[in-house]
Formats: sequence, structure tokens, C-alpha cells
Amino acid sequence: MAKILSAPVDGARRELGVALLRTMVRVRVLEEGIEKHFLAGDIPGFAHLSIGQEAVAAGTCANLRTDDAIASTHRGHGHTLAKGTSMRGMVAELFARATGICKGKGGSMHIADFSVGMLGANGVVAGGFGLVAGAALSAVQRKTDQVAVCFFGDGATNRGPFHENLNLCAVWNLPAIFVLENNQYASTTSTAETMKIKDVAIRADGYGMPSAIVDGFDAFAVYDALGAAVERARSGGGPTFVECKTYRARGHYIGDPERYRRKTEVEDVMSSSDPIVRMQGTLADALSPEDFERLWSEAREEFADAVAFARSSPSPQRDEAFFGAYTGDRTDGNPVHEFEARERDEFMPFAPEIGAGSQGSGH
Amino acid sequence: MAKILSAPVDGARRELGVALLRTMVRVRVLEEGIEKHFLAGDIPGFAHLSIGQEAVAAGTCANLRTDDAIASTHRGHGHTLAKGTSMRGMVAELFARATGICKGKGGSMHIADFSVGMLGANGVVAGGFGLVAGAALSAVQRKTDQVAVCFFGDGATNRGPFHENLNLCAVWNLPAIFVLENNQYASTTSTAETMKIKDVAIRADGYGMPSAIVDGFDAFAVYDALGAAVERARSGGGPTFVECKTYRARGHYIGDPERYRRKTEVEDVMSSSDPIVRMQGTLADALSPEDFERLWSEAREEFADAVAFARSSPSPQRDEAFFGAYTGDRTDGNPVHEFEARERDEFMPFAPEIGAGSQGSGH
Amino acid sequence: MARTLSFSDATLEAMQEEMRRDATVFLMGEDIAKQGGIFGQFKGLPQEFGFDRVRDTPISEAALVGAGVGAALTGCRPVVDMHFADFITCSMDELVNQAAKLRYMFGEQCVVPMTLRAPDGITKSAGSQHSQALESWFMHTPGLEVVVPADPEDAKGLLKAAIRSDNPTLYFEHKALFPQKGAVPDDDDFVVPLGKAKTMRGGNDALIVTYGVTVGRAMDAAKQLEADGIDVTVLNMRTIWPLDYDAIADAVARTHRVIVAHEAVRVGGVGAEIASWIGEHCFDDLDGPVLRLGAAHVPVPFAPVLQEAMYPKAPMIADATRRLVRREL
Amino acid sequence: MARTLSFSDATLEAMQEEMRRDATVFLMGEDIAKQGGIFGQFKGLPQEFGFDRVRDTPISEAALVGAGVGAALTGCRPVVDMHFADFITCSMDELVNQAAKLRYMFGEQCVVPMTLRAPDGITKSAGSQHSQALESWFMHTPGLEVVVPADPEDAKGLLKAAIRSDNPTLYFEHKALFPQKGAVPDDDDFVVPLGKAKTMRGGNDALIVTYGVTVGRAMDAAKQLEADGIDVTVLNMRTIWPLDYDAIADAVARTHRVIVAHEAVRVGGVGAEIASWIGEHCFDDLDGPVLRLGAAHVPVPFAPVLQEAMYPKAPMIADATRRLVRREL
Ligand SMILES: Cc1ncc(C[n+]2csc(CCOP(=O)(O)OP(=O)(O)O)c2C)c(N)n1
Ligand SMILES: Cc1ncc(C[n+]2csc(CCOP(=O)(O)OP(=O)(O)O)c2C)c(N)n1
Ligand SMILES: [Mg+2]
Ligand SMILES: [Mg+2]
Repeated sequence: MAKILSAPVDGARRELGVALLRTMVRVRVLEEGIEKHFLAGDIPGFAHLSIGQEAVAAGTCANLRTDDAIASTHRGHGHTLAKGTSMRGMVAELFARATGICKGKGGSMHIADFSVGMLGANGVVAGGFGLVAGAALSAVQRKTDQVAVCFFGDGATNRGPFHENLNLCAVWNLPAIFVLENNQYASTTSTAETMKIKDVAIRADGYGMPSAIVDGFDAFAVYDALGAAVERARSGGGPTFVECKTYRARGHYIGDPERYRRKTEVEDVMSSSDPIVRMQGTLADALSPEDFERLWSEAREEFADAVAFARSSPSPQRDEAFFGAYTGDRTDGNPVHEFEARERDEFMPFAPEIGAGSQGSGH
Repeated sequence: MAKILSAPVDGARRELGVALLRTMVRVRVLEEGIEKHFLAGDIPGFAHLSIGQEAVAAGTCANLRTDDAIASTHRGHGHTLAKGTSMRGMVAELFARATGICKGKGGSMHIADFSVGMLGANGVVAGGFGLVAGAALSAVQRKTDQVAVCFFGDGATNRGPFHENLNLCAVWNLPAIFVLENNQYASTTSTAETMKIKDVAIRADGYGMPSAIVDGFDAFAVYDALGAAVERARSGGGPTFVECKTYRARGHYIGDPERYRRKTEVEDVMSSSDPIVRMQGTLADALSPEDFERLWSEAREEFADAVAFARSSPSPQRDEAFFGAYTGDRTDGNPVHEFEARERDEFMPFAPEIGAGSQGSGH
Repeated sequence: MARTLSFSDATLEAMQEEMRRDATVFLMGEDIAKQGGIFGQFKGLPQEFGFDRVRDTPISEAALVGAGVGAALTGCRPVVDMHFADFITCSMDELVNQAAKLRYMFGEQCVVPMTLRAPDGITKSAGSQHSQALESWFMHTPGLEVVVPADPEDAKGLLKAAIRSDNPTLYFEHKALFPQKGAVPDDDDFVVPLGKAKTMRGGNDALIVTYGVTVGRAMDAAKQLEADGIDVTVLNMRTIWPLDYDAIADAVARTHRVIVAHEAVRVGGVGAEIASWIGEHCFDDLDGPVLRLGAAHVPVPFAPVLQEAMYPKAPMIADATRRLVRREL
Repeated sequence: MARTLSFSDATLEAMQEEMRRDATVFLMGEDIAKQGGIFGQFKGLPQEFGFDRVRDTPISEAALVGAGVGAALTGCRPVVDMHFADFITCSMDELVNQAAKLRYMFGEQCVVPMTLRAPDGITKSAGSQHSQALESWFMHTPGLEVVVPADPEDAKGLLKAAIRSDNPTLYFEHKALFPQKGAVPDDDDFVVPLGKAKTMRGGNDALIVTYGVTVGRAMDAAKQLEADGIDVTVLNMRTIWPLDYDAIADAVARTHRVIVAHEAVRVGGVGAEIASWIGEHCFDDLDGPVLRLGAAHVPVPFAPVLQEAMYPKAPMIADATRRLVRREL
């Protein structure tokens, strides 16, 4: 495992730094906005925020092409935005609108955008490993130079699919990259309670897979580590494991009482390591205060526009609930679609009209 | 990972050596007999032989108490016999007789003997990891000093349950011992095709679990490595991983065409490493040719007696098929037993009488 | 004597009483000890019984269930919390090929007194991967017991029965029920017998066979039907396996018209077993077809307006009953 | 024109034709490439298509199915061999929470054209963990297609249809059928349409609804019944989901007496869905109860004498039909 530290900021680096900062600011603004609207009752379901971890999403995706694939987690807003999904499509989805990127059927935990190679957030911890192994295998089968990146948390590394898929990618030398966001907690449990090792990266040795450990608060460091990994994967060099040491600055989910850690712990980390503050510092003599402020105001405008778009969008038609699990034209006479239509006709007389934004009670 | 080599043979060691040799000879005689009777059609189902690997079963179980637990694999005859199960109970089970240790319901892949802590062979590769983690956790919950040992193959180490359970045992410091029989093949695939690493033991580092690599053909070496591991586990020192380098001298199953390796490969290994020949050499000046011959003839007599016992035993009563999945007296009025009795009454008029030893066609 | 308890507190009492009663009972699961469970259903347990008997675990469902089986085989009564029933899929081999089969295939040498707690069901836009009702798979899996409480009384009595059972028992607790309040008997030895259904009300015009969260919906439907002069029996199965076929047959003989309703997907669901069994064994008692209600054959969608459209609630149950009774099919 | 092929060779032809037709089709599984499969069903494939398109894998079922889904999402048509259907339990999350749900919950952005081959069923004392028939779980899992071939023609036509389908499709092939021979159409574009049943014979005295290995047993029963002057229809469902309800309804309208038979456990099995649907939708067509036959509610035992006692074969099917037709229930 090579420790990778970030390189100095020259001209080209500066451009890169601004790009990384812009992405991180957009993610931060998006998620602070999600938090506000969730608490206001505009967003049903669960939402998990990645505030504090933005450098990983930004530094990773800056290395990827649109036709490269990523798989994300329940904490996927940053990955999704960084891979190129529009805020409008995301916010409309979170607001459960028909114009959402998943037509309102997915929500925060199941957001995906195949137009930019985003194979989905996943409500199942470690659900992404197989998808990425498969996307990487697919690139080999189709003889392309695409790569696939899996984002996952420290907790996910204790699940079997982590083990099976990393070994499979290593032994088949697949163009996959495993980006661990080690934020030191899996919900209420700290990594110290769930594994005896300090660095998860050591597990990569068990697969004969090269690995790196980077400062996950430093977008440049993440960018450089992923740059090397992507280069290796694209050129047929096989998979890489990158452990990003980071921290979750918010609760596990919005509303988490956080009994498992002290408020001061969070403050200490963020006051010293907030990836956005860091990058602003690094770029301090490259950008003016106005430049910085512009990044923030542009992001706020983008988010406000996305919220307006979502608010002005309709809820899905109720009878959409009965379609979409199977492919094909719903009127193609395929028995499965005839069955769907029969169930729609049975249920619709009882389907309640529910105001957008209200949460289905389940009763 | 410490390489452990076997110590010299003094007086006490000699006693031990004879005990280990006796166990290995009994296993060899049992399995050569199983092979013969399987091919003769006396044994239905599948059978997987551990010929060549006897030192692992013998060296491991010689360290265990009857109330310690082991979990085995599809290749479990050696483990079972070494843990103390009677040949009669085993052979009768393989012959599908009512007097079998599992009443004829289990067979070779599902042989178990709870009276000696043998939690079962397992038809699911890696099925034993959870059972052993649980048995070790149970010892902690019940505040005993029992230990639990898991036997498994190289192929099993690529399954998720290996990963999850080894990590769980490590982080909870459970009295579990993981004994890998690395026989270089998983059915038709060599370890080189399924993992990039040479020593699987490196995976233990990923759990913070101590490990050792031993010559699996040397029963003394296995005994010593397990002695240290059992001592650690019993005294609250937590789990250990022991990789035994060994070799499968027979096909994966009886009847395997073995297209995946050359006959000479097998001959080379066995001519140099047969664990029984090795131990006989080590004990050459301690025992006379007659002593050696006695070990073999006693084992042959034991096996002949077991076969006679099996042959003279009845097949299970046909209506036994409908009972035994749930606990409790079948006449206790428990709804589940009433249901079982109803199904028995429905099926029995059509249940064919089948001669013992014939294989159910499935048609 | 009885007290009013929430469903959540009823399960908590069950855990407390069984853990006091039997030192071999222990509990493990993700995020249960330090924070007390998503629904507060584990609050205070580690404080009373220690963090050895109430264990927060790594995210390793296969290991949790596998180790649960191993502990059950060797003298303990583990209770394993699955966090969400949907994650049973991460430990299916351990449950189906180990827990369910070991006793039978080992010739009754062993018992597997493990309880698996699985919060399930549709609520609050949890989405496709956090909303399933999977009990139907397990009635089809010989060797398992399956219980589904409908109210706080069931919750306490069935959980205690599950923990005391020597068979592996799945306990499906609907997430929407946890805050619900109800009367619970005051007896710390109170258990609900496995395999016995409960008649919630006894009208003769029709029979609604149901269980779990749908019992409340059926009771609401029954009230709506009273206005139409239709008096129905509501049978709460409580246990899905072993299924109380006798109670079903008795109720069919009284009512002659049957609706089977649950939140699980209708196709291939528990209702199919119940309805087909009635058709087979009560054919001459039936005045009309046995109607089945269950969730539509789709994953559970996120948007509230979609989620609320695709599973049966009181109005749909009442309508089906009305049509059946009035022969307007 | 048709030729006589073994079931095993029929599946082999299907693989060859589809891999020639579509370069994105590839195959992976344990011990399939070098040795050609336990039943010889993969013989020669790596020699023709290379070891990149026919892959021996580590023992990692969760990864195989997970990677199958990932490859299917990104432009390939993977065929994943499960070795034994029993090991689907090792990849249930990947199958149920990923493959089945992604298209729906992502708003139809993606397709999952993955085929899962699963040799299943009771034969030759393989024991509890190598003998299950699990198709019933998957008809209850929205998002999946499920097919079960009964003979070489089905074997080839359904496998080709499964591979061409853009939905995740489970292909259950009974181990005892592999050596069985039968006629297979000579057309390398021959496919059996998903969701359509096949009438194997068309008598009017009763209807036996069945699929997979039990079709042959039902045909044997039908022959035995001819001696009693009873002429039955045997309906081979071929596809379990989507189920051909229309074909069932038509046959019931002609026959009025129905037996549903399969090797899967009867309780909560596919037969429960079929029988309860008939009871619901064909009530007035029925002259008697719909009888269900399926395996007893126990794991599959090892001893031949036990194994052969606990699932329905021709004599049991014939007897049930006779009793139903003669109203001797
Ligand atoms: C298979 C599975 N088990 C449990 C859960 C419940 N759960 C959701 S997120 C989470 C913690 C994940 O921790 P980690 O992987 O470190 O990601 P982080 O939340 O820290 O980003 C848990 C236990 C789940 N969604 N899936
Ligand atoms: C979960 C599962 N997958 C596949 C199989 C089929 N199978 C039985 S034994 C075996 C090879 C096991 O190899 P290894 O673990 O090295 O043990 P060995 O046979 O070498 O003793 C396989 C693939 C199985 N029984 N269980
Ligand atoms: Mg984390
Ligand atoms: Mg091996």
C-alpha cells in the first residue's frame, strides 16, 4: 500500500482544483438543501447525506468518462451529481415527481442515471460490488476500454459480496476500481467495533490487488490516486483498491439522534478537515473571494432552479405503479403486460389521491 | 504468518505418533472401503474422498476434547472418524440404513454426530463457517472453555461466508479455529485459476487474525500448529487460521474423470508425500513391521465389522420420510405433526418398496 | 388483567422476560444495542443484560444467521435481528439450507432454537429494497416456523413462543405496527401458541382470512361493512407455518364465502395456499369463489401516490366482501 | 423437420446458436468449461467460443449473479450457471433485490437480460441440499421470469427464449431430465414463446396442470388412466412466470375437473397459485375441488426408499385423477 499525498498547485492543477471545488460546492449545496427540504416534509422516505465526504466523489469522478460506470450506495447524492446527473432530475426524484430521473419510483436510495453511466444508488449495503464487477467484465467482453468504479463504505467491507467480487475482479484482471469511503462509522457502529484492522486496504492483499490509502478530505489526493487506478484499469492492468480516509459530518440518516458519538467529535474533524474549506485554502491565492462566492451562488441558483422544477412537476400517474418491472410495450400483448393491466384495473378504484410531498402512511 | 515445522520424535511424541498413525490408517481403510462399495453400488448419492489429506483430520482432532465442536465439509469422512464417530454408524449411514448415525436421512454429504461434537458434513461449500462461529459464540455465552474448529477447502475461501465469519470471530475474539485444507483444487479448478495469492493464510491478516502455514502431509506439524491454536482459543486468546498444504489423491468425487490434471501429478505427490508413508517412516525405528501391520489389520477388521453391521441393518421405514423436520413427539397434537401424519397417509399408498442399496431413480 | 402497550414495547417486554427466564437467550443484530433499535424496540436491553447478550454486529447478515444456527445447535437460544426483512436475502443459504434442514437430515440429533426477527412491510416510501413481505417463501420451506403478529398482544405472545420454540422461527414484525397501541395480558408467562389462529370477530356473512398488518385493515373493512348490514368473521392466522387449517375449515363451514387478504404479493403468496386449500377441502361449503387480495405483482415504488395504490387496504377488502356477499362478481 | 436429441444436447445447441448469433452472450459458472459440465451440457463451448466467453469461476455465487446483473446492465447477455439450483440461496439478494427490481425502481432506464441456469430436482439420493425445486419463490418475486422445460424441445426453445429476453430469467432444468431424449425442431431460430403453455394431450374427462419433470409423470398417469376409460388433458405450463392463465381457463372450461401437480413442495407452491386462481376465476366451471399434488413438507431425504416416498409420481397422479373423475374424494 503506497501512501499518496497530493502534488503542488501549478497552472493546470489550478484549473483542476477549481473544477473539484465547484463539484464539492455543488454537492454541499445540494445536500444542505436536501436536508432542509426533508425536514420540511418535501422529501419522503430516507435520505443519507455525504457532507464531509465530497472530496471523494469529486476527486474520483473527475477521472472518469461519461461512458465509464459507477455504482453508488445509500449515500449517493455526491457520486451521482459528480458523475454528471442534473440537479433537476435528482431533486425531482427526491420530491417523488414524475419528472424525476427514476420517474419517482426510486427516491434517494435508488437514484440512477444510465445516461451518464451511473448504475444506481443502492439500498442494500454492498449491493454495488457485483454491479461493478459485472460492468468491468462487460467491458472486457465487449472489448472496450471502459472502467467501472464502485463506491462503498467501511461497513460494506464486512459483507460477503465485497470479498467475492474483489477476488473475482483480481483473478480475472478486470478494469474495476474500488473506492472505499472510510468515514469511521457504519450507522451507529464505529469501525473499531466491527473489524480489528486499522486500514481496510490490507484486505486487498488477500486478493492480490494493489491498493492505496489517501486523505479523503483532500480532493487532489483522491484525484491523483484515482488517476493512477483508472490509468491502470484502462490499460489492462486490472483492478485497484483505494481507501479514502474521510468522515461523515451528519447523522447516518436525516434525523439520526447520533447517540454513538459526541457532537464535539464532529466539530473537531470538520473544523480541521472540511474538504471544501481545505480546497479553498489551497486555492486561496489563485482565486479571489468573489470567485469563491460565485461558485457558491451559482450552485445555490442551480439548486433553487431544481427545486422550482420539482415543485412545478406533477406526481406520477397512480397507474404507473403497476407497470415497469418488465420490458416491452405495455400494449404489446405480452402476457406479463396483460396481467399488469388486469391488476391496474383491479386496484385503481381504490388508489387514493395523495398530495405530492405527503408521505404514504402505509395504512 | 509463522512457518511451523514438526518437532523430533521422543518417547511421548512416539505415543502421539502412533495415535496419529492409527487414525490416519483407519481413515484410509474406511475411505478405500467406501470407494470399493460405492463402485459396487452399495452406497447411493455422492461420495468425496480425503485420501492424501488424512494428516489434517488426525493432527487436528488429536487436540480436541469430545465436547469441542467441529464443522466439516462434503469431504468429511476423515474429520468425522477422527472426532470419534464409530465406523458402524458412518458406514450404516452411507449404506442408507436405519441404523446410520443420521437414520439414513443424511448420507455422506450430511453426516453428523452430535454425541462427539461433530456438527456435520455440509453439502454447501463454506456452510461450516457460520456453524463454527456460532458454536464459538455459544461457548462464550455459556461461559465454557470449549473451542470450535472449522475444516474447509481452498475453494471455500472464495465464498462470502468465509469473509464474514472470520471477521466476526476476530472482532469478537471467539474461540474458533479455521483449518484450511489447501489441496490445490476446487473440483476441476486449481487455486491458481480462482485466486491470485499463493498462500490463502494472508487473508487472515485482513481480519487481524493470527495464522500459520503447515505441511499438511505431516501429522505432527498439523498437531503442533493446532495445539498452539487450541491453547490460544481455550485461554481466551481468540481465533487462529491454520493453512495446511495438502493434496487430494483421488477425484473430486468417486467417478470424477479428472480431465483437469495429469495422472502423473497425483503419483508424484503421493510417492513423495503420502502422510501415512511419511509417518510410518518417522516411526520406523519405534515400531516393528508387525506393529504397523497390526494397525492396518485392526482397521480392516473394524471396517469389515462396520460393513457387516450395515448390511444386516434394515432400510428406514418408508413413513420416516414424513417426520423429523420439527421437534416434539409426533403424537403430541402439535399442528405440525398432525400435518405430517396427514401427508404420510396421503403418500404411503404410493411409496415404492425399494431394495436397500438401490439408488432412487427420481422418476 | 391487561395493560395498554405499544407493539414496540410489547416486543421489548417479551425480550426482557425471556432473557431473564433463560440465560442462554441472547440477541444480536446491526445497530440494536447502542441506539436501542430503529423503533426503540431494544431500549435498555444492554443496560440490563450486558453488551455480551445484546450485541451490535458488523454488517454480515450471512454470518449472523449462520452463527445463530451454530449457537442454536450448541445450547443457546439466539435471537437474530435482520434490521429489515429484505436482508434475509443476504442469509438465505444459512436459513434455508442450514437452519431449516439440519434437524431432519441429521436424523433428529439436534435442535435449532433460533429466532429471526424481521421488520417488514410497506410504509413511508422506504422503496423497493426496504418494503417487502417475504413470509410466503418460508411456508414453502420445510423445517421453519413462521409467525406474523398483528397487534401488541400477538407481538409479545408470539415472540415469547418463538424464542421458546426448539425450531428455527421467523418473526415478521410490520414496521408500521411498532407505534400501534393495544392491550397486553399482565402475565409474564403469557405466550401465544404457535399454529393457532385467533378469531377477531365472528360474523356469519363472510370470512376474511388474514394476518399481520392486514388484520387491522380487515377490521376497518368489517366496520365499513356493518353499515351495509354485512357481518363478517375476521380470522387472524398469527402463525403462517404451521398453518391452522382446522380453524380455517371451521370458519368456512360457518360463513361459506371467503376473502383471503395480505400485504405480501398476491401471486404465489400465502393467500394462494389458504385459498387453494379451502377450494380443495371445503369445496361443498363454498357459496362462491374464494377471493384473494394481496400486493400487485411489482416491486414497491417510492412515490407515496404509487406506493399507496398497489396493496390492499380496508376499502378494497370491503368492496371484495360486498361483491362476494351480493354475488356481484 | 426434427431430430432426436437428448435434453442435455438440446441445451447445448441452444447455447451454441445463441452465442453464434449474439457476441454479447457469454457463460460463466463453476466447473463448466474445462470438464464440460456435470451432465456434459457445456461440452465443446470453450473450444468454439474461447475461455473468455465460457468461464470457469471461483466458488462465489453471490459474485456470479451480481456480476451477471452488472454485465446485463451494461450491454451483455450473461448466462450464469448455478451448478445446483439449491445454491441460488447463496445469491438471493443479487437476484431478488437487484436483478428483479432495478428496472422498475430506476424508472425503466435499464434492462437486465441475464439468464440463470439452475439444475434442480430430486434424483439419485443427492440429499436435502442438492434436490430442491425452488421455482415457487420466484413467481412471487416481481421482476423475474421463470421457465421450467419438460423435454428436449422445451429445453432448447425455452433456453433460447430466456437468453433473448431482456428480463432476468430463471431457467430450472431438472437433473433427471438431462439424459432424456426427444424430438427437437430443426430450425436454428426455433424458440418457445415465454408465457405460453403447451397442451400435451387433449382429453375432456379431466385436466392435469403441470410443468417440468412432472409432465412426463403426468403423461404416464394419463396412459394408465386410458385403461380406466379416462381421457385427460395434460397442460405443460412451460413458463411459471408470466403464467398462461388463459390456457388454464380454456382447459378448465373443457374439462371441469382439475389436478395440479409438481415436484416442488406442495405447501405454498406454484400449484397453490394455479389452483386458487382457478377457484377464483373458473368457479362455475368446476365440477369438483381442484386437487393439488406436490412434494411433502419435508427436506428431501437421502435414503432411496425415503426419497422415493415423498413426491408425486404417475401412480399418485393417476389415483387422484381417478378419484376426482369418479367423485370418490
Ligand atoms: C445488507 C444490508 N444490511 C444492513 C443495511 C442497513 N444499513 C444501511 S446503511 C448501513 C451502514 C452502512 O455503513 P457504511 O458501509 O460504512 O456506509 P456509510 O453509511 O458509512 O456511508 C446499514 C447497516 C442495509 N441497507 N443493507
Ligand atoms: C455453495 C456451493 N457452491 C458449489 C458447490 C459445488 N461444489 C461441491 S464441492 C466443490 C469444490 C470445493 O472445493 P474446496 O473448497 O477446495 O474443497 P475440496 O473439494 O477441495 O475438498 C464445489 C464447487 C457446493 N456444494 N456449494
Ligand atoms: Mg461508513
Ligand atoms: Mg480444495
